[in-house]
Order: sequence, then C-alpha cells, then structure tokens
Amino acid sequence: MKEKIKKIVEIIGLPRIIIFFFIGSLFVIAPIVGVRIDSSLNDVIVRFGMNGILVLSLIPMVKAGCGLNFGLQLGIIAGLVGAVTSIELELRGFMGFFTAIGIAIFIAVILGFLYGILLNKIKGDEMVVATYIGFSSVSFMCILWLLLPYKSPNMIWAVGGSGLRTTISLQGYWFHVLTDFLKINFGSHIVFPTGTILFFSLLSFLVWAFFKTKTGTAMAAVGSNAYYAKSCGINVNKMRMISVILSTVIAAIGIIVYQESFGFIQLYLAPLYMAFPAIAALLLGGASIKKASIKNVIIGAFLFQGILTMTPSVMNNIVQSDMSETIRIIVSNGLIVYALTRKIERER
Amino acid sequence: MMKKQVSTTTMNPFVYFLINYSVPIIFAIVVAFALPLSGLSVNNVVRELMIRISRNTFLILALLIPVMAGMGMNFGIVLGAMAGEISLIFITDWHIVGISGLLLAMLISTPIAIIFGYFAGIILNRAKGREMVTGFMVSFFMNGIYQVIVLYGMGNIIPISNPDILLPRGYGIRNAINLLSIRQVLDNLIPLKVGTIPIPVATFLFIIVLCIFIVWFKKTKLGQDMRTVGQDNEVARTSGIDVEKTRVLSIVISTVLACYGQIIFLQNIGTMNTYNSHEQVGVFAIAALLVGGASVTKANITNVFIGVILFHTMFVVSPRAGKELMGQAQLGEYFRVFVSYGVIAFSLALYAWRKRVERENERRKVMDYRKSILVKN
Amino acid sequence: MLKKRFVIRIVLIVLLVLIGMFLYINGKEHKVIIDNKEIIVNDDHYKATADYKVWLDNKEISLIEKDKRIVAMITGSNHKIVIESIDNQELKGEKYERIFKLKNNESALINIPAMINFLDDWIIKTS
Amino acid sequence: MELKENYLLKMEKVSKSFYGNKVLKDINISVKYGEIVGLVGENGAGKSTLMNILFGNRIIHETGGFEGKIIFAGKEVSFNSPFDAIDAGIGMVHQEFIFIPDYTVTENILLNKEPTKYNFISEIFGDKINLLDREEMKRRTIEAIKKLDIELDPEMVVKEIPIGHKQFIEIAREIDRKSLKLLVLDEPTAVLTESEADIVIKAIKKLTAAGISIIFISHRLQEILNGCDRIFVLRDGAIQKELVPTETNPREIAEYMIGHELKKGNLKAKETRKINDTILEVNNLWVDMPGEQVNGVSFKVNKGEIFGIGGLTGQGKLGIANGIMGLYPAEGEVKFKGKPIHLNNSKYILEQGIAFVSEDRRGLGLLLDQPIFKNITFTAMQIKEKFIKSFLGGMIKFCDDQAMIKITKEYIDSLQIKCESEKQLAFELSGGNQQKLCMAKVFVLQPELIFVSEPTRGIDVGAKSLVLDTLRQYNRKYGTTIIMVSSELIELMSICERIAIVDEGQISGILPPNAQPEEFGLLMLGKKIEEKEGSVYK
Repeated sequence: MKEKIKKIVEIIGLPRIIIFFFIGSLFVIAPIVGVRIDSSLNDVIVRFGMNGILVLSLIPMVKAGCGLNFGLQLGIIAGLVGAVTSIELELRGFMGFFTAIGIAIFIAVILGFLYGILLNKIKGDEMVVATYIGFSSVSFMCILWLLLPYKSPNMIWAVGGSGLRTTISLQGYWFHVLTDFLKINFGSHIVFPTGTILFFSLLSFLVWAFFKTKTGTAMAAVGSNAYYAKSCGINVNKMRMISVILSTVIAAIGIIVYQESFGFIQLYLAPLYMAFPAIAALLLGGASIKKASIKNVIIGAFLFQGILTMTPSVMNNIVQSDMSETIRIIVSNGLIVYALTRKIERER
Repeated sequence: MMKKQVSTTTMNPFVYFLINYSVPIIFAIVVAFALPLSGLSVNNVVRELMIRISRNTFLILALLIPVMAGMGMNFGIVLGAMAGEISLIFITDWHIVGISGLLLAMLISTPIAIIFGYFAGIILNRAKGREMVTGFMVSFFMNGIYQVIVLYGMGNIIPISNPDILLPRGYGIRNAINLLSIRQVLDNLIPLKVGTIPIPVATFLFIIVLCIFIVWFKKTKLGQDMRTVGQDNEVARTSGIDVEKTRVLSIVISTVLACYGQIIFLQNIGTMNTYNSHEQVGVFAIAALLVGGASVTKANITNVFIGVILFHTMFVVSPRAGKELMGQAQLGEYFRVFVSYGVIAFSLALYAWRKRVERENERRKVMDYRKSILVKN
Repeated sequence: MLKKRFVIRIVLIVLLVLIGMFLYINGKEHKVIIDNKEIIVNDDHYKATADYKVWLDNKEISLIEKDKRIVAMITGSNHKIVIESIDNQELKGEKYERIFKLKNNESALINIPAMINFLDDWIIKTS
Repeated sequence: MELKENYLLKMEKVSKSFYGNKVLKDINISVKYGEIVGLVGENGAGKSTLMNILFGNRIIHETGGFEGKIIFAGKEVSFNSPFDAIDAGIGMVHQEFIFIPDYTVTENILLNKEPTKYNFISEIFGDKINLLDREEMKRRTIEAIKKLDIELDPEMVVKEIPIGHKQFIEIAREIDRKSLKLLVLDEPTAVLTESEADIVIKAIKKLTAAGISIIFISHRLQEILNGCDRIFVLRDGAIQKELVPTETNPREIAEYMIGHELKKGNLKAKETRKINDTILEVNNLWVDMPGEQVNGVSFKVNKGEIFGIGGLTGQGKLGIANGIMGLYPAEGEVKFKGKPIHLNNSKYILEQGIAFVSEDRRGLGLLLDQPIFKNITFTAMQIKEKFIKSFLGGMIKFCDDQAMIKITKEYIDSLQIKCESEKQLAFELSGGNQQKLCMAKVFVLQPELIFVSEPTRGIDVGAKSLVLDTLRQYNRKYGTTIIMVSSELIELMSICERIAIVDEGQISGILPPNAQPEEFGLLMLGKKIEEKEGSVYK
C-alpha cells in the first residue's frame, strides 16, 4: 500500500498535493470562521473567467516544445493597444469589445511573428530570453503610452493633456458586456457569469479542435519529439512559429476579457509580472514544461484563483493580518521553481 | 625546440571584436548622445557617477564567479541581498552604530548568506541547462520566504525590541528603515576630496581587495576546477571533479559577496525599504555587467568596470535627456528601465545565437578537415 | 596533519566570535542625559551655579545652561566626561573630569552640581 | 626493469554473463612488461566488456560481477571503480578523446591533477585553495611530451592545434601518471590519417622501451600487424586464437575474426532474379553524422532489389541512410529514377516515395507517448494528406480517427503486432512489436524505396526472423526496392542480392551474398577492392 502512495505522490508531485490540502483546509475552515462559502465560490468563478484565457494561451507553445511562455506580456500588450484604440473610437458594448479583440489580434500576429523569429534563433535558452523580452517590451510600451496620439478625454491625463492615464475605466464602454450576457443568479450571493464562461469554453474548444487538425498534430509531434517530426518532413521552425503566434493572439484576447470583467485597463508597468500567475496556474493544474492540456488549464486556473480568493478572507478572520500576498508569492513562484527542477526524461 | 604552431581562427579579428563588444559599443553611442542632451555639467555627472560606481561595483563583481563556473548570470544574488538586509535589521535593533556596526552586520550576515546560497545552489543543480531562469524564479520565491521571516517572524518568534523599526501592531518590520547610524560610514572612513568631488577611499579599498581576491581565486585549484566545470560538465566529471559540489560552492561564494555588496550599497543610500530594495539588485547588476561586454560564459573584471561606468552614466543622464527631449521626466525614467531589461534580453539572445553559429562553424571546420585529408590520399 | 588543521579552524571560529563581541560592545550606542539642575542629597541643596561646556570622549557636545538638560549619544563601553564653566563665551578655567563605564544597554543620567561637589551619586546608570 | 618473461597482467578463465546470456567465456589473456598486445574482434565480440572488467566499471558490479581471476603485477586484484584501477597503474585512452577545447595543452594534460603550492588559507578552507604551480605543470607537460617524442606546444590552446595531435593530449595525460604500468588504447587511430596513425604507433613503441605495457584495440589490420608483439583474436566472447604477427597474415586474422561457422550457416537458397535498371544512383555522398561520418560514397541500386550495406559500427553505414533522408547535413549527387534530387529536405525526399525505418526506434522512429494508430498514420497524414476529413474546402483538415483505426487494424493483423488494442501507447509494446510498428508506418506510405536501418537490433531472436520475412514478402509482393543497413552479416547474407561493406566512411567493396565470409571480414578491416560489378576478391 505504501508503495502505491509513493507512486501517486511521484506522479502528481509533492507541492501540488500540499496545495490541494491547503485549499481543502481553507474551504473547511471558511464556514467555521464565518466566511460565506457561496460568495467566495462566486468570486472564484468570476476570477476563473477573468484569468482562464490567459492560462489557456500557454498551451500552444508548451505543446510545440517552446516551453513555458515567459514572454506572455507581448500578447498582453497587443490586447492593451486593442482595448485603448477601441475606446479612442468611442465604440460601446459588444461592438467595442469585438473591435478591441479584432485590433488586438492583428497586432498580436505581428508581435508573435517577430517574437517567433527570435525564439527560433535561440533554441534552448528560450525561457530566460523570453522573460526579458517580456520585461523590455512592457517598459518600452510605457514610453509609447506617453507618446501615442490618443485624444479621448477620459483616457489622457487631465493636466498636460498628452499621454495615457495609468488606469482607464471601461464604465460606459464594454464593461461587463460579457459577464452580464445571459447571467444567472442563484440566490442572493451567486451571479454566474455565463457569458465569460461560454467565451472561455468556446476558445478552449477551438484550441482543442486545432490540435485535432493536421497542423495541430504536427505541432504536437514537434513538441513531443522534434527529431521524429523532422524525420517525418515537418518544418519544425514553422510549427514553433505558428505556436508562438497562436499563444500571443490568445493572450491578447485573454487580457481584454480580463479587463472587461475587471472594469479597468491597467497600463504602464501593471502587466510586468502578469506571466507568472498564469504559468503557476497551468503548473498547478498538472502541466509540466513539456506537457500541458486543456484539463490542466481548467483545474489549474480554478485552484489558483481559489487560493487567491480564499486566503485573504479566511486569513483575516483567523489571524487579523493579511498574509495572502506573501502566500500568493510563495505558492505561485514555488510551483514554477518546482516545475523547472523536474528532470525532463529525454533531454535531447 | 618547440615550434610555435599557427592558430587556425577563421574570423578576421576586427569583425570578431565588433561582435564581441557590440553591446558596450551601442551603449557608448547612446550615452554619447544623451550626455550633452541632458545639460548636466560634467562636474556633477562625475560626482554622481563616483557615488554610483562606489556603491554598485562590489555587487557586480559578485557575479563573476558563477559565470566562470558555467552557471550563467546568477539572478540568485538577490538572496545575498536579503541576507544583508536581515543583518542590517538586527544591528539597527541592537543600536550598533558606526563602522563597527557595519562590520558586525557583514559578520552576522555571512552564515545567513551561506545558507541561502547553499539552498539556491542545490536547486540550480537540479535545473541544469535552465540555471538562469530558475535562479530568477528562486529569487521571487525566496522573496516570499523573506517576507514570512521579516513581516511575520520578527517581533514575535525572532526577538526585536526597537519600537521605531517595528510595525505598530507589534511584530513585522516597517517598510522603510533609516540607517542613519551607519550612513556613509564606510565612504567617509578615509575622506578625500579631489576638486569638489568626494572620493570614498575606504569603499574603493573594499572593491580593490575583492578584485585581488577574484584574480587570486582563479589561480587556486578550486578556481581551476570551477573553470573546468564551466567549460564542460562531462569532461570535468570524468576527470574526477565533484561537479555538483563545485557548482554549489560558486553560488555560495557569489551569494556571500552579494550580501556584502548590498550592505555597502545600503550604507551609501542611508535608508532601506525592507521589501523591495533587493528586488532590482539582480537586474541592474547583471545589466551593468552585460553592458561591459561580458557574455554568459565569459566575464572578467574589465567588463565590470566598463559596464558600471557606461550603465550608470546612462542611468544618471537619461531622465534629464528625456525631460529635455520630450518634456517628460517620466519618459527618461521608463527609458532607464527599458534599457536595463533591453540590454539583458539583447545580449542573452545575441549570446544564444552566436553559440549556435559557432557550433555550426566548428562542425563545418571538422567536415572540411576530413574532406581535405581524405581527398588527398 | 588533520589535527593541526582542526585546531586552526577552532581558533579561527573563536577569534571570529571575539571580534563579533568586540564590535558589538564597541559599536553599542548609549544614551547620556546631563542635568545642570539643583540636586538634593540627604537634605543638602546643591544649586546649579554656572553654564558649562561639555566634552564627552573628547568630542565637544554642546553648552549646557543653568537648570537645563541635554541628551547625547555615545558609543562604546568606557567613557570620559569633561566640563568647563563658561561665562558669556569665555572659558573660566574651572575644569572637572570624570570617567565612567557603561555595560550592555545601560544609559546614564549625570548631574553636574553633584559632579562638581564630588558626590557619589553624580551618575545613575539604568538599563 | 622487471624481467621480460614474467607477466604484468594475467586474466585467467574470466567469464561474464548479462541477464543469463554468457557474454565472455573463459578468457585467458597475458601481457608481459614492456609488451604491446593487440586485441582484435568485431563489434559486440566482448572487447569493451573485457576492458570494463579490467577497470572494475560500475556496470560490471551492478550486473553480478565476473568469474575468474585477474593477476596484476603479481597480485590478484579486483578493482571496484576505475579510479582504483588508475591508482594501481592502469590507464585508458578513449576513442573520442576527452579534453577542453579552450584550455592550453598543459591544463588539459594535468586535468584535475594539477600540482599546487601550499598557502596558509588552505588550513581553513581545505587543500583546494592552494595555488596552482604553473612552472611545475609546464615541466611535467614537457617531460610527458618528450616521452612521446612529438611536437606539441604546451601553451597552445587545444582548440587550435591540428585534429591529429589532439589524440596525444590523452596519451600524454596517462603517461604523466608516475604509477602507469599498463596503458589500454581503444581505437586510438580511428579518426586519424595513415601518416598520423604511424606517428601514434611510433610514439607507443617508444613507451614500451620505458617499460610500459600496452593493450592496443583496433580494427585496422595493418596497424595491428606492424605494431603488436602478440595478437588475441576475440569472437562471440571467446579467444579464438593467439597469433604472432610474423607468422600470420590479414586473411588468417579475418578468418578467425569473422569465424568459420558462417560457412556452416544455413544460407537459404535464393532464386537469382535478373534485376538491372537502376532506381537509385549515389555519387560522392558526404554526410556529417556524429560517430557515423560518410566520406564520399558512390553506389547504384537496382529497382526491386534488396541491397545490403554492412560494416563495423562507427564506420558510416548508418550515415548513408540518415544523410539521404535529410536527418543529417549531406552533400553530393543523388539520382532517384534518373532524376537528381536535392538533399537536406526530409519532406521533399518523402514526397519522392523514399521512406526510412530508423535504427533509433525509441529516439527517432516512434512517438512513445502516442497510441499505436496515431503512430502508424502520422507520416502518411502529413505527407500524403491521407486520413483527413477536410471542411470549408480544405481550409480546416481534421484527423479522420475512424479511417486511421481501420488501417491500423489491417496492419496489426498482417504484421501480427501483439498489442491489447490499437489505442495502446507505443512505449508499452515489446522491442519486436515496436519495430513492426515502425515498418507499418512506412508501409502505409506505399513508398517505392525503403531504407531499413538495423531492423533486428535489440529484439529477441524469434522476432528477428519474423521482421526479415516481412521485409522479404513486402519486396516480393510490391516490388519495393529495399536498402537494408545492418551490422549482422549473417542476416544480410540471408536476404540481400548484393552487400556493400562500408569502412572509414567509404565503400570498400560490394560482394554477392555467397562470397567467402573472410572476404567480408577483410573489407571490414581496411582492405579496398575497386568497385566492379560483382567482382570477387582474388
């Protein structure tokens, strides 16, 4: 019996088990400490809808063997530009939402293409270079936010009249346009964001279906064994390029959905560290550097957001001090360090 | 008796120089433009530069040993900085002042830095081939552990009595602590003024001693072992070197040096914001080293000094240049951040690309050699 | 050979601990409050008679006027206090000098009139 | 200097078995002081296992140790790690020499045994803190080089010295050891030219004068004959013959090495088929595959023929197939059905109808974590767009799982692949079944020409004949030309119409299957015959 447990621990990985127990205990302690289960559950679902697509955007690159996309910020930047331009054009409701996505996709394809060329040139050291491409692109955008000729009054600084504000409200534009779409209320505390969840499931289905197509299977083959793919006549670099562009595009859509539900567009250095929570969530769902599936996305995003919502409320009632920020840092970065130190079975 | 064999490097030296030092050259050009633009007088640029060089060089020198041991840029030096900060908290609590306070801080931080360094070394050994990104993530992870110790541990589990560094709730350290008691105590230990520019002689002495240590260390057996491990892990292993132990040792030494570096840095600034003054340490030190023309496998003391001068001139000059150029000081601020991250991304990408090209040339050279001899007979 | 190395290392560690303690003691900061006020000792009244210039560990601190109090921070364990009376900026030459020791985190309360009259409790140490 | 007669090393009745099958049977080898002993044998004859036993490698202890005695310098020994053997005075020079390119000659020779000068700090942090003694290092390097009597500049960076000289680094490193008594050289001249090889042999001879004994492992007969005092021929784990160079010749050695029983082997009677028009013509093919370099190979293959390529491992036979298939950089002229095809593009080659069953089944041949039906149909789907349901006029091409499963079931029956279902993952299958899976993957493509590389390596005997029969039936049934690369000479002789032998990256000759075994042996061991159709070595 002991042997069986040891085997299970080995497959799932110790940190994930510790975190499962941690979340379990949170849900157990919550009612005792007077935290309403249903409202926290509602928070978790809403936040799942917000972040799900960002986590989903990591799938194509991991499946194609490019590793975890530490340069996720490139997609996020494309999304931000899309959102800001759609507001500049004073577009409201779904019209504004989908124009933002349209522009974002267009920019994401260009950024993804350039990013893909660079990653193909430096096979092997992708992750650390991607991290710094992400950081430098975010900081470069900070300069652009100041200079780009946006004129819409509720976006630019009141004083000085040029350069965008750090946070721009979506009130009156496409705020909650998805979340309120066919929303269902269970009792007073739970408002089920059907729109967001539907949108997330649609995108997940599209990604799942893509990996059923000819190019999709080729890309998966490149990820699992690049030499095998080469011997079957697959253009490895082209597949990696497509996976990078796909990841960047989905990330662009992801950030727009995030803002739509959150209510504000955060510019300047806000997206600097946005890659790590998405990566940690994916890893929490059971993915590794070489292998990831839609199942990992759903479980991971749900559990990770579970931690983020439950810890502050439960902690405050127990020990009157908000340790949740520290716990988030430890859990999120601990997962990534754990994944990076896993032995890759066949280090080609 | 021994005829000098002619070497067979193919690339002509000038091109080789250009590629090798492309980053410092570009940087020098950028600085050359920004300097006049910023309208700062040479005098106060030099004064500002003198301060920045004195307080940052020690930290950058701490990066050299892991590069020699093939661990790349050690993002884990942030752990050393944390160890330094913990020791500064203790001496502030105990009211130890002056140079003896500083030296005591360095003394008590050494064991802490060794433990942190050992921990980071073990983890990096398990992530061979991905050391840099793992080191980067370990520094974030340790930031969480640091917060647990400092924000929650100190005051209840770890006895801290001094009320003006404790949070009002009785435990956890305040966000900002003033280190007036040891402010610039090392810099002014041996005061010297050249014209209007004060020169922190004692701090430079520390830096010179570290440079001598590094040069001396490279000549020791352990230094040679580290170079061998850095060149090729497998060859080192078959020749009987304990590769894992050597790599961990290089990280421990680097973390301890970084810890002293951070203490010198904070001593110069005079205040310490407990929870984020160590975050940017890794990035700026590595950016400066790369600006000096170092690469992930080759870095020496000249890279450090060229880098620290160029990088920090840019740092001083760019906000003013941003203000003059675009009328937005904030622009210069972001430009500074962009350049630091950009230089790391660019030089890492350049290095990875050059590594592939060099391996390709090596393969081609062997192939041509085989063709030449086999066609002959 | 190994034994010799073992001994050297033990000596080194002991040395380091000693240096640590020395730094701790030498760098320790103590608070000294100096009163130039009237003091009553078994019902004899000693009044503050003049202003004084004060030196602590031969570092000039400041002027202390009659019935005033000053606070100073000093580092290390053994200290010397020198005071000299002063009347509108000229030194009157009446000099008094005493040495005192302060342990761990003790602070001191010095009374000048008691010091001039060589009373015992010229200095009170509190930790 | 010890007497010439008594022996430095004696191995008496040494035997070894791995998981039940006997790899070495009662080996008796002796080496006198200052003598050069040659050890000759085909790959897999047991040479490396014998050396592992001598050095006490971990693999030997982990697999149950060995029987028999080893007497070294008069004492019975059994080393439990290579480092013990080195301390006792045995040195080893590997085929791929171990050195650090950016280090100088001196630093390489004294790798991890650099002499140091004492300094006080080492009392605290240990001996590794002592400084390197650069003068002493230089002195010892020059002394070691002088022993070899070769030109090597101690301060030169190894990366920049000629490739031929890099070999001496390792030899010098072993010689520098004071205690060295026996030096084992494993294929020292494999990468060298004739002239460089002669220098190595001359240098080794100089060593024996200093009393050091040498075990010289090589497959180049010429070097063995003029280099060694005595020769042991090893085959199938047993010493066949102990020969003295002056009383033997290359043919006799080859005969002992390739072995007599091939003659007794039951060669199947094959009907001789008249096959003439060329389907594949290769001229001056160069391939850069690490460990399997091809140095200018030319041959022709007829349509419908089963053409064999044999030779020892590491001589380049695998390089030919991998090079043409575009898996490793290749240069030269290749004509398929008369039309020149450009190389280094796997997709283009596959589209011409040329397929490849790789020798690296687990690494290159299969997607181990994918089910069987995905593995079989993957290449056909990518190249021939088979098993695809396309929508929106071909814009979106979905995999047609049903079609894949149908074709997989057919191949499972025809090739009798033993598996639970077509959904079973590839890595759960046995070696033999995995090989059949690779072949099925290629058959689905219905190619005109198939490269098959080491089809029977690492699978049990029963499955071997099944795999070969499948290939023969496929060839007879569809007329597909098969080029089979294998190091198993017997198998090549039982299935191929013509067999080319590759040695040192070049074809040393092409023989009919019924040629004498020792003729194959000679071709493998460095003899060259001009490439005439079916010419027999006189």
